[in-house]
Amino acid sequence: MIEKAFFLYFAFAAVAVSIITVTRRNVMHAVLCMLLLFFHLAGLYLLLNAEFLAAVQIIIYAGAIMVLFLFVIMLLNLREDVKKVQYGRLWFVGVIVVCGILLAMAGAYVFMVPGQRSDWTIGRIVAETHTAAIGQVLYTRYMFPFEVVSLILLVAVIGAIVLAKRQLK
Amino acid sequence: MVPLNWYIWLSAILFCTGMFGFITRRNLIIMLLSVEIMFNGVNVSLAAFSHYLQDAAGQVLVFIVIAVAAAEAAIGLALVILLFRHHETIMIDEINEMKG
Amino acid sequence: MQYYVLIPLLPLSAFVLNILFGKKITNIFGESFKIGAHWISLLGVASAFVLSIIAVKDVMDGHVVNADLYTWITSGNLRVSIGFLIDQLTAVMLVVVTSVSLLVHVYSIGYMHGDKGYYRFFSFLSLFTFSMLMLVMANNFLQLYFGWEMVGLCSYFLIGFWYEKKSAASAAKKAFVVNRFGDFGFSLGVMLVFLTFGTLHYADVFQGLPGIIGQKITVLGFRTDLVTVIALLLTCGAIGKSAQLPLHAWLPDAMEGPTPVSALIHAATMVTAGVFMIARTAPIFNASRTAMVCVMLIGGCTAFFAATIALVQNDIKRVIAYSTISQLGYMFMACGAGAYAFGIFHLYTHAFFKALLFLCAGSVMHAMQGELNIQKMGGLKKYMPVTYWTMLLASLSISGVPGLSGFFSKDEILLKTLASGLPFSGVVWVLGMLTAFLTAFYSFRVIFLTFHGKFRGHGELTHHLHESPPSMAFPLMVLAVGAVAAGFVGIPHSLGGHDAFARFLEPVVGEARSEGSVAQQWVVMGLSILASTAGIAGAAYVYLKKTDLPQMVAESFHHLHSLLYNKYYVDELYDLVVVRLFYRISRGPINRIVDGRIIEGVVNGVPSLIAWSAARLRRVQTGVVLHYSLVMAGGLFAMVVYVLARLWKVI
Amino acid sequence: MRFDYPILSILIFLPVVSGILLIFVSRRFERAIKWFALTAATLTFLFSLPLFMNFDKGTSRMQFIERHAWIDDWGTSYFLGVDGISILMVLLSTLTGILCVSISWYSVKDKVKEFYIALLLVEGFMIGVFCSLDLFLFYIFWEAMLIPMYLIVGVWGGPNRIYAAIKFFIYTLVGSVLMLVGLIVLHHVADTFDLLKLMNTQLPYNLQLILFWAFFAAFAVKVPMFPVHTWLPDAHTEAPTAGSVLLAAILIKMGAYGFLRFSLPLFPQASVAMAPVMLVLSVIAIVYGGLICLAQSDLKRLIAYSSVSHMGFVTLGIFAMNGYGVQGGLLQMINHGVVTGGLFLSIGIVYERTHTRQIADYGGLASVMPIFAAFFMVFTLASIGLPGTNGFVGEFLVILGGFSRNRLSGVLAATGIIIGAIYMLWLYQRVFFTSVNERIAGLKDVSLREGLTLLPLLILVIWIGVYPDFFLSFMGTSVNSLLARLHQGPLDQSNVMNGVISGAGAFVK
Repeated sequence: MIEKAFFLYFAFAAVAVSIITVTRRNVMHAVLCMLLLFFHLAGLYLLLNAEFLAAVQIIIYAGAIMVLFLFVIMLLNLREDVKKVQYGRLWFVGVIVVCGILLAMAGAYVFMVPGQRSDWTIGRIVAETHTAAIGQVLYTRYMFPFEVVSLILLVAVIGAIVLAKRQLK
Repeated sequence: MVPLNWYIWLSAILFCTGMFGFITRRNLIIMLLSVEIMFNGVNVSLAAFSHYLQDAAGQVLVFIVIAVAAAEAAIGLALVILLFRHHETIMIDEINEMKG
Repeated sequence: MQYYVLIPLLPLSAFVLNILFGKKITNIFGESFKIGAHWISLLGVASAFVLSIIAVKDVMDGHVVNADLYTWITSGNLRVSIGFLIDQLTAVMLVVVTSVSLLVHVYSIGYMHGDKGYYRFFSFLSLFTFSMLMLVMANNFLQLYFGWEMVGLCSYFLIGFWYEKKSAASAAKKAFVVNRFGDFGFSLGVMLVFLTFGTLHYADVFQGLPGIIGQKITVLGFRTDLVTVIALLLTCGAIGKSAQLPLHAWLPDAMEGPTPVSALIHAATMVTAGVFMIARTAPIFNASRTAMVCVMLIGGCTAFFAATIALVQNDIKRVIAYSTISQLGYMFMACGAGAYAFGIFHLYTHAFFKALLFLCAGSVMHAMQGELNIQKMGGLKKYMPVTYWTMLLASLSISGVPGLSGFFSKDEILLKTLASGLPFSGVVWVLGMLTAFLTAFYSFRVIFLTFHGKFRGHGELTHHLHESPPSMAFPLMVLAVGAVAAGFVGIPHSLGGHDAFARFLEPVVGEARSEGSVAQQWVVMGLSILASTAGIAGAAYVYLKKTDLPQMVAESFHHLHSLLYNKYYVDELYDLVVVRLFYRISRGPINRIVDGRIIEGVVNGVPSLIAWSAARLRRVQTGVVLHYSLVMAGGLFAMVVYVLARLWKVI
Repeated sequence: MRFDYPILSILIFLPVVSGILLIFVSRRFERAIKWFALTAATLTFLFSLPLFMNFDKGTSRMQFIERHAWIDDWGTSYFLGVDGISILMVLLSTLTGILCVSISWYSVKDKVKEFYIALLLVEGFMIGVFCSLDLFLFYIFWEAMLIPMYLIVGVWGGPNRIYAAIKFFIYTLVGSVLMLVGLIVLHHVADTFDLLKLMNTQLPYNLQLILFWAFFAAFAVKVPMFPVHTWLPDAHTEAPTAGSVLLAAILIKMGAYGFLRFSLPLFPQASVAMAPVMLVLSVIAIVYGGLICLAQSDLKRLIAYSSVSHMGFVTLGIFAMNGYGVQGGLLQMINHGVVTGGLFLSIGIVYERTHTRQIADYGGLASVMPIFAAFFMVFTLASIGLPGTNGFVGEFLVILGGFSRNRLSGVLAATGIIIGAIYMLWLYQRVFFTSVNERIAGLKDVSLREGLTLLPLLILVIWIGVYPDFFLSFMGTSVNSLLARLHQGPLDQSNVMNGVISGAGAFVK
């Protein structure tokens, strides 16, 4: 029961915060709301017994990505843009499409059949510790995607520097 | 015990919120934020499935998604800076150099 | 190798030598020293003439030659060779061609003197002689066709000899093209002959002929007699070459060429090729009554038609040209009536007096500085006696005055036509009689207007009037002898002769359909003498006594006169119906619409359609990210719905 | 007949390799480049002579065969050979090569090196087309030849050359692509590209129909047959002289050759069934091409349209499907190459002096350039099919073939002779006769080089006209075996329309 209460709190807060995020005129406000969203999601991960993910969520999303956003926003002078109309001319079409997708997803849940359970029971995770459990899977079965991700990050690092650098000699 | 459905509904709503922002907002940074929201919506469902199906793979995927999101944010923001330098704006529909 | 191979070969080598080296020869020896290009041609033609005489002698001794030289075309069953057939018919033609050609060569030495195309003229004359000899010596249809077209080509070259003159160039083209219309039928006829008989050699064709009489063929949906179709197709070619109705229009225009050419090609030899061909293929025509009647009718109508036009023309050469058409009509009449031998007889006598008429006209032109209008001549008798007397003889001969060669041949034609018993033979005979009268009239109209009375031309010209040089006068005299005496080889029985000419040709062309009764013979002879004397007397009365009468008649019968003067407006009709129509169709519907609009429209339309739709399609690429994202979301929606729909079906 | 050296490969690759070698020569040595190209072309011609001498006329089998493994997995090999159908075309190609080099001696002034490279490449590839007995190899040569030809028209052509070149390229490419599809289908069914093996494969009738039309697309465009002819006037008009000559003499023959070499033997029943359609198209081409000539004011354009008419005779002969027709068609291919090649060479000679192709700018040329006028006259006469010239023999046989196949087609084709005489003589009159147009007064007559360029063609005109048996004897046996193959299958001529419909239906499927 208490779990449900926590879930409901986190869930409604996350939804509210995300709606606030996408509707802010001021980008700075949006980013700060986004931070809140991340914390609430981290809470949800805790509810799901994924404490390592919760930590990663806070460290990487809140700590790294949002900071990157903040830096960029401060780097730019957005005063003019803030005064402009914030929504595209076809915003109502967007709303319709989004509602449609939501409905479609709702329809999809009708047919949802959970798959077979695997062998990573809570007990086993607790026994091996959560981090070790993820590590075991990540570095064995998902070795190749892991390597690919590392490459993507490398590309992103270099790409970001190349793009944002003022002049290339 | 929280039912799996609740997580999935949450995931769907978050995803759609992000998509709404992505489609309707003109501000490029907000659009990037919206994309992050969509990522997170997906992450929620991945984590939930992982928990309910007792499979660590779901969490590994979340992990990978976070890494990709980071890369995306880095490149996206670099592009924002570049665009702003050229056009003095990040209102995306004012920039239509790719018009055919 | 037999000597007869040399007969065409010598003129050919003369042509080759002349065309390649003629200019150099002329340049080396110069104009003053008269060893010009003509000696080569003259030598070639003269030796051909001598060899022809030998050939005639051989034929008379009964040596008919039919030999192949080499195989020309082989394809499947088709085997065509270049070969020679020298029989009685060919022998006659050989003599006519080589002798007239030789005399015209001699004449041209004086006539063409000083022309810058001197060597060219002689080389073409030689080429013509070669081609004509190939035509008459052919032993198969295709070689005949070869000669047929080659003489047409030479005619083209020689009509257009003074090509700087636009009229000459046009006349040359007209002659060739009109002939092509005839050749169209002729070539189809040759093909039909091959497909019917499987061979093109005369001998084999005639041998196979009895087997196909009565066979039918479908032409444009009609079932008709096969032999008739073949004969009529061959007639097409003959009509074109011999300038019969309705393809006669080219011959008067052909007078743009130098006069010796008119004499040789457009009077004596080439135009008679049609008659020769009909005589050569006589067995085919004999097998088809319809074709014979057609030929006879065409001949009769043409003879009369051309004679009426000749009455009012003022151009001396054109009068003679129409007279040629008219006389060719007689020959057609004879062939149509089945009296091939007499057609050829008339061809043979006509060659002499018509060549003579033309050469005399050339002589007159020479003196008149190129003036052709007989209204501006007159009284030339005293200036050029040789020309006058020879031309008078020729005119008497053509008018059919008894004792001269024209009389014998024409009289026989009229008789045989009447006696043939074919349908319409009576009508044709009447036309022939009328034509005889008209012929005498217009021939003497020319004589009287040109040589009698007072000189009506430009005063200065009188100083230039003189008799032609010996090289021109000599051929005139030789031909005059021919015009008088050539007919003696064919004096009919009724006048105590033996009809030797027809007997000679009998092995080739057969006998005439009917000799005609004795009464018919005398009636026809009397009437034709009457017609010719009436014509001459009429002309004398009108043009010597009452010189203002022609003017009056022309005015009172204004419409008729202008109709005749404008040659029944045939040229204008052809211009309107054929020439204009061709160009109209070509320029308008075909060039502009079908090719320009429809085909090019499709060809250029496809790319421009693509370009057009691309221009429309590119607008989709707005460059606005929001639109793209919207489309992406829409796509996602569609995909989800699709998956759901599939799931729905499964469950 | 086999040689101990690969003569066909030498013929193909001598020009090609020479062209490639020229790339490494500095463009400063213009004279050397020209002489090199002339030598290469002459050598090729000389090498083709032994082919001529040693050809065995008594057999219809392929001769001088060369076969080497190439791409075994695809069932394709490097397979060359000639028979009576192709040998004369090979010879004509080698001869034309020399003439093209010679005629461009002074008229091509810029990018000389590149021009001769392109010329030599075209020559080699063309010979390759005529020698290939492997469909894949054939297709490669067929397409490869297009590229240098495109460049010749597009780079050295007249003012509107880009349009003409692109039109030419796209037209032929569209046709070729359909043929490629046909090739792939054929390979899929028979599992080989080897022509001789394919000839022994009996294909189902409906498939034959589809393939026939696919190949037809490529060949008809090249010929060019009636509705797809409009690239020809543009390409001919804009191409430089050598380009026009190559187009007229060789390139458009490849279409007709393709019909004979591939369509007829590989799809015999379909060819027989479709022959009436082809006959109709041919007759239309003859009459239509002739009539449209009357409306032309441009010398080269007129000759180009006359090519449409003359090639109509060729296809008429081929699809008459009897000995006279096919032999006549083949001979007419040679004739048209010689005559139209000669006409284009002549026009090139005079264009070099006047730089105008408008007929109205000429007049009285016979007084100014008499020797040239004589040359042109002979080609004109050959073009209108005067007996004694080569044009007559070909046209006569074709019309005879058409006439014996279907009387009406023969009659209509014969009208082409009348029309031909009208437009050619009218052209000759306007250009050479009447008084001298001041624009052309004082032009020099043909030089020795130009005379020597025209002379071989002149000799051929007379030679074929007077003694065509020499050339006909090359083809006889091959043509007979082709026809025997064609008529062995069940003839079902009544069902033509059904054939068309089912063929179209099969396309849709």
